[in-house]
Amino acid sequence: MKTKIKEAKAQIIRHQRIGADSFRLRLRCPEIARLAQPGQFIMLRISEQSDPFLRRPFSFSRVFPPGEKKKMTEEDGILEICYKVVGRGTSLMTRLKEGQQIHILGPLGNGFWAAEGRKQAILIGGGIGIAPLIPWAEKLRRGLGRNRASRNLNEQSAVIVIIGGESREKILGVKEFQKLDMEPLISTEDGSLGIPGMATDLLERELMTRGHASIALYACGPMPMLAKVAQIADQFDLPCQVLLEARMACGMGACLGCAVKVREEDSLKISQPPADAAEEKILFTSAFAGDAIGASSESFVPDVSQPPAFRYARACKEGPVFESREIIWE
Amino acid sequence: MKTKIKEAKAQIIRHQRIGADSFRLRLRCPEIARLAQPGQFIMLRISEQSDPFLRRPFSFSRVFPPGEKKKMTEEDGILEICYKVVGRGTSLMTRLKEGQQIHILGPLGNGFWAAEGRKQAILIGGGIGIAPLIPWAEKLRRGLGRNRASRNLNEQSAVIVIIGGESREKILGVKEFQKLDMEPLISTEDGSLGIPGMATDLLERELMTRGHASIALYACGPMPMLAKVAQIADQFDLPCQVLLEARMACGMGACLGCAVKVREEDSLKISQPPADAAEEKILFTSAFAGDAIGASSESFVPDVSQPPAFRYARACKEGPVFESREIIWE
Amino acid sequence: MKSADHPKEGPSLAVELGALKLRNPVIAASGTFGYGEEYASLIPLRSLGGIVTKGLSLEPRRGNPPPRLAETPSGMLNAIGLENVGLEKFILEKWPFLRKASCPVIVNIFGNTIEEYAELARRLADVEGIAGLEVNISCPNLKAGGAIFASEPRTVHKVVAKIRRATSSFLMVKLSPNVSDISEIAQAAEAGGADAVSLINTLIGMAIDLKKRTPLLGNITGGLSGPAIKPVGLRMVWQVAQTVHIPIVGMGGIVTAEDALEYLIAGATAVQVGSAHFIDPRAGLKIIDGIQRYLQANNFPDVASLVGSLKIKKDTGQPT
Amino acid sequence: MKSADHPKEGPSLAVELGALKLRNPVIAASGTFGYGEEYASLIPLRSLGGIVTKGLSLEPRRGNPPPRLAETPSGMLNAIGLENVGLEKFILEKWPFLRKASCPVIVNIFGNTIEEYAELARRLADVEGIAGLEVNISCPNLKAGGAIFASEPRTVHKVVAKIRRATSSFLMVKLSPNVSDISEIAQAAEAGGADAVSLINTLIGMAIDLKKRTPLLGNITGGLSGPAIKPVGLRMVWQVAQTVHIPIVGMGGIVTAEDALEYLIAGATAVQVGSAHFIDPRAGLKIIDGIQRYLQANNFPDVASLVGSLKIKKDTGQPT
Ligand SMILES: Cc1cc2nc3c(=O)[nH]c(=O)nc-3n(C[C@H](O)[C@H](O)[C@H](O)COP(=O)(O)OP(=O)(O)OC[C@H]3O[C@@H](n4cnc5c(N)ncnc54)[C@H](O)[C@@H]3O)c2cc1C
Ligand SMILES: Cc1cc2nc3c(=O)[nH]c(=O)nc-3n(C[C@H](O)[C@H](O)[C@H](O)COP(=O)(O)OP(=O)(O)OC[C@H]3O[C@@H](n4cnc5c(N)ncnc54)[C@H](O)[C@@H]3O)c2cc1C
Ligand SMILES: Cc1cc2nc3c(=O)[nH]c(=O)nc-3n(C[C@H](O)[C@H](O)[C@H](O)COP(=O)(O)O)c2cc1C
Ligand SMILES: Cc1cc2nc3c(=O)[nH]c(=O)nc-3n(C[C@H](O)[C@H](O)[C@H](O)COP(=O)(O)O)c2cc1C
Ligand code: FES
Ligand code: FES
Repeated sequence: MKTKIKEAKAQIIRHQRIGADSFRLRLRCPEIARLAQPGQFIMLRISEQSDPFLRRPFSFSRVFPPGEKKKMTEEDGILEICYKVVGRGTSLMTRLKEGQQIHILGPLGNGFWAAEGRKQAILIGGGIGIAPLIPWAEKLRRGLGRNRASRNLNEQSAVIVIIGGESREKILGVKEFQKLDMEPLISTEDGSLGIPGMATDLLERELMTRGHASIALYACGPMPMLAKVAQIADQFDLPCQVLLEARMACGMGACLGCAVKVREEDSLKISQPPADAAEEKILFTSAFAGDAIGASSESFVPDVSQPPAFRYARACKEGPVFESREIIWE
Repeated sequence: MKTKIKEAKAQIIRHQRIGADSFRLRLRCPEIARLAQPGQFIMLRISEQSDPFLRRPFSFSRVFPPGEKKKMTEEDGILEICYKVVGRGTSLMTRLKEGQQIHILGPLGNGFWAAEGRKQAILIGGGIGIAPLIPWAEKLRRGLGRNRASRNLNEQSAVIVIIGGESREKILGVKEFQKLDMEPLISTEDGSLGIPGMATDLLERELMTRGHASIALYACGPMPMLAKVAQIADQFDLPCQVLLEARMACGMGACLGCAVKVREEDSLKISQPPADAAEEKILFTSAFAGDAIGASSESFVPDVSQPPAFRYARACKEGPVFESREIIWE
Repeated sequence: MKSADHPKEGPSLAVELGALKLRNPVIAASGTFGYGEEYASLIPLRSLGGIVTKGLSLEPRRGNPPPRLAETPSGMLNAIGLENVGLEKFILEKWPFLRKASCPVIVNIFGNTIEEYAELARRLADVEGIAGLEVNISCPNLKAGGAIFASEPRTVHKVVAKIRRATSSFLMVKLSPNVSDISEIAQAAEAGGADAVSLINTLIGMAIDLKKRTPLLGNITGGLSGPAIKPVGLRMVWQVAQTVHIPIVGMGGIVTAEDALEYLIAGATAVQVGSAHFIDPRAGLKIIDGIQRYLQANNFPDVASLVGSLKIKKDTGQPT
Repeated sequence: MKSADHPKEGPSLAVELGALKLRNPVIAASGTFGYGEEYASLIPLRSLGGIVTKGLSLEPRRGNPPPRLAETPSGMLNAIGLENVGLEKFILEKWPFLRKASCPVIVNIFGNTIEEYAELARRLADVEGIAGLEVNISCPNLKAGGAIFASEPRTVHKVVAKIRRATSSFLMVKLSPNVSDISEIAQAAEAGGADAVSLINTLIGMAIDLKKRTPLLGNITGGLSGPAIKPVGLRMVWQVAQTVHIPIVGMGGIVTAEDALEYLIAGATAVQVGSAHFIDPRAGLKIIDGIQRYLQANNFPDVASLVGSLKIKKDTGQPT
């Protein structure tokens, strides 16, 4: 899924609160919008000043064109992201004004792909993590041959959506899925909406109550949720894609900053001298001793007692969507 | 002229372009406005982010209350500054919106004072430097017993204002002085308004054509202009106050950053060992040699051949208004 | 202010730097808070954990030619050149006010020779009410000859030992970050008899005026301070905390309570707030309040139990 | 782009680093530009003065556990841990693309021992088309034992001399800023036979997660880069320019043409652009254009005449 990456100015068409601490940005940026796929993301430049310094990654929450049209329409130049205010950058983003221009880089990474031979999809999103699943639901729906205009779906929908969150105000995306004629299942930890409990409980219940031979899972949300989803996928032996978040600098595979620990058959080939070996030959250190905690705790001597072999993948380029079985969950 | 300093939020009442690259900010801030004097200034915080880091100093361009009223009125809580866009901070300031709140610190420093026994004042301002002279003109006018309501002044006004600038667009404040019934004399370097040439030429001409026994000068503008005004003041033996700009961090006398070289009878008392003396006793250096250019170039050995004795004054606290003769112009 | 005035209400903010007891761990840093009087009209000085005065030498110093300041990304350069009123005038004109500040006042000192340091320490020992000394061995603006002082463990040990003999006051040694190995310098100070170390002083930096093609500072180079240097200060404090047994006072780029908390968790018993005063004179007070709130929210009984509480995992690797 | 493609139109941007000739003085810094291919779809690589590849070791390296990045005021910390594909895979999989970049490609190398450095240099000498080597003696993430390497003039001299004997390629030594005296390190590199020095690598820094009370970086400490460190880099370049006779390549916090111009005026013959690529992939190109415009506006015939043009006044004191 090799894509062209563009750096472009985008105009803010609409900036809207969509939840207690969540917002939606609708941007006009034909260069990037025309290439965007569900699960891919952009890096957004917060400020023209040098602080905050880094761009911030956000997934597409809506992707145009939904169909494979020949001619670009006005709509096709538009993309959307949803963001939750969690820190300094996202706080500053709330001040962005409609009409303003911002710099974005994208589309980045690999999006979701249709799991081979699976007719049913369960999409499970926690909090703001539901955002990238909206365009994926839309694409799946079309991919599965359903007409966009057809209404009145029965419960046996080919796409099931599960939305979880702490409380009612943290449940996002319900309307968007309803517009796609999908009625999401909802769970909240405090029981203020839908079924009380975790989204993953709902997932297990769904899997238990239906034949799941042909199901694929697609998940996005907090790490503990994703780890749990991965575990459930293993248990039910289902293909499962997860969209992972990692701290990023470049967003395009150049800095190696967004490391994600993944299984690697090959990884025994990657060797590194043990940190305390061959002392007389060793010249380097950082400016102080006693800090060999990070790197040296990895074992580089092939060691069968310590499965699995691993390497670090770049979330921005090899992900952010991974097959859940690839990931080493810790 | 000891003043109380306040740190306060100020609301932007009006933000207005007043020239090609100059703006006026009208702020509501009763705590600071009620104490403000012409020639004093505020330190304005540009950003809540850490970049740009420092506050920026700006002189009051209007000061309330103009009279010594007993009761505070709405108007009394208001102050104004004018600024010219010169760098990063002032560029960012242009984005300030009416209604927004900003942090200011003030009133800072010593303002202008009425030169003893002088009935006539010539105010000379270059470019944005005219701004602090507006409230001073107003105060002088009142101090000289003129009724604010009286119109139709003759040319022999007790306050003469000279405004200089590169070109027509750089001439600021004309209307403000006219509102005070003063008709400023104008010079532009390119001749696009008023008399072609430098403001200081105009000053010399004025001084040549009138008896100047009772004149005091008050000046603000670029350093070369101020140096020239100081020289003219010497030549005509007139008292002269100049408002000096220096880079500032604290604005309140604490950091010693805003040093201005001034004459000091006492300064031979301040001694410093010559940088290369007593080598065996000397332990310190910055991390590299060969950089003894700064400090060591000052002579600390009393040396009569090198007049005048000097010390560094803090522009923010001992100034920014100085008697021009105090300053060592270099 | 409430929290600072009534520490009884919540977790205790009191800390001890050896024998020196502070109401709270937030101290105003040398050179950024003048002689206290400048800020007294804006904030109640007694709310602070302490004040460190502008670097003091035996004789008055004029300081460097202007410009002395330059702004840099998230920070600033200064090249004041240790201008100060000199010992005599300090005692006569500055000390009477500071004495009444009702918060511990630490006097920052520097000399051109080891003897000058000792002399300063001796003479200040006679001044009543001084809470202690901070010995600046690290000012980047001070230049006087050949050897590099602040980066030589041996000379650091020597000067500290000499001062130690000259005074029984609380003795804190302020370290320069412009060194290859901060730990060995801190150890030298400890071995010399320091009661505490404070770090970091400014990093040596420079800026250029592109229009004139001259240095922006009259002194060419200057000391970098402000948020830009926080990661370096924090790293050095953590590093020194692994090697010395005396209390550490951390500083460098502290603007918010969060910044201060990072330093405490890394191992600083107290912190100093410097350049932040320039952008917010109330920075110190806000930091005190913020620390109080953090302790409360995280159920710490006192600030001391937070100090050095950084958890280091053996393998911190995680998928994201 | 115009200016970069048609240098004839205005002042010449060409510079020489000893025998290595560059179209213009703007080079992409190691570790921030991958192996070139990542940025190739966004900018014409041939417009750059050069590219330095990610640090290369004999064997592939996995790098440090995540998190590897943290944002800091006007900068960032990284603790990649020198992850790289290793020499073999570099030559097989990365070099074919880079060779066609039609701009000089400098290979950044590091080893765990002097022998590894020499071995790398030797084996890269056989690879056709490599413009030169940049020897990283300064990565703060590399840890392997006792002695402090990058801050010891003697060991620096030794490793450089050994590499010098192993290759006749253009040899640039990249210096660490985490040292007491950068000048003596630069001199050691020069004496060892370096054709140029490049500086600065990252400052060692740290950041703490207040919620978890753990280091933000998997490796605890990391390298600070970005605008925050510009004053330090500029100071060190100026300082080194006073002491060595080989060309200097300056870096640290360069984001705009103004930043680059400061470095050139301070004495750098060329500059490297690092973290700026993360916030603007076109940063390098914009800087080239900006330098061109500055030269034109200030009537410089070429960039070489700007290099080291800093004017130092004997007495820079002025009233304001
Ligand atoms: C591929 C990808 C897609 C994402 N999509 C979305 C989305 O659609 N909506 C949404 O709300 N959030 C999304 N995130 C998370 C989002 O990037 C962070 O919430 C955001 O960067 C936080 O910035 P901040 O300045 O507010 O937080 P701060 O904590 O102040 O940020 C400091 C630094 O840490 C990084 N950081 C902090 N939290 C995260 C995180 N969870 N993931 C990655 N980097 C982080 C920041 O980017 C920044 O570099 C996505 C992350 C990734 C990697
Ligand atoms: C007492 C005083 C009163 C002033 N009154 C006014 C006024 O009424 N209107 C007005 O337009 N300007 C005034 N100035 C100048 C004004 O402070 C500067 O133009 C402004 O700080 C430039 O900021 P910048 O970020 O745009 O420039 P930058 O060059 O980006 O600023 C970088 C740093 O240098 C400082 N600096 C740059 N130029 C000056 C300067 N000329 N004087 C002092 N510091 C400077 C900045 O404050 C900042 O710290 C005054 C200065 C002083 C000292
Ligand atoms: C303007 C200024 C003057 C300073 N003067 C001194 C001084 O006289 N003695 C000293 O030990 N440190 C001095 N410092 C260093 C500070 O005390 C502090 O170590 C440094 O600024 C880092 O902290 P910060 O980032 O919070 O400012 C000065 C700093 C500044 C900004
Ligand atoms: C993510 C990252 C990875 C880096 N990797 C290397 C490296 O492998 N080898 C090296 O010599 N320098 C490396 N550096 C240092 C840069 O080349 C450069 O010296 C430093 O970042 C300062 O420049 P800047 O402020 O422009 O980024 C790396 C820097 C960053 C930010
Ligand atoms: S963010 Fe740079 S490689 Fe992924
Ligand atoms: S600006 Fe700090 S003393 Fe004047």
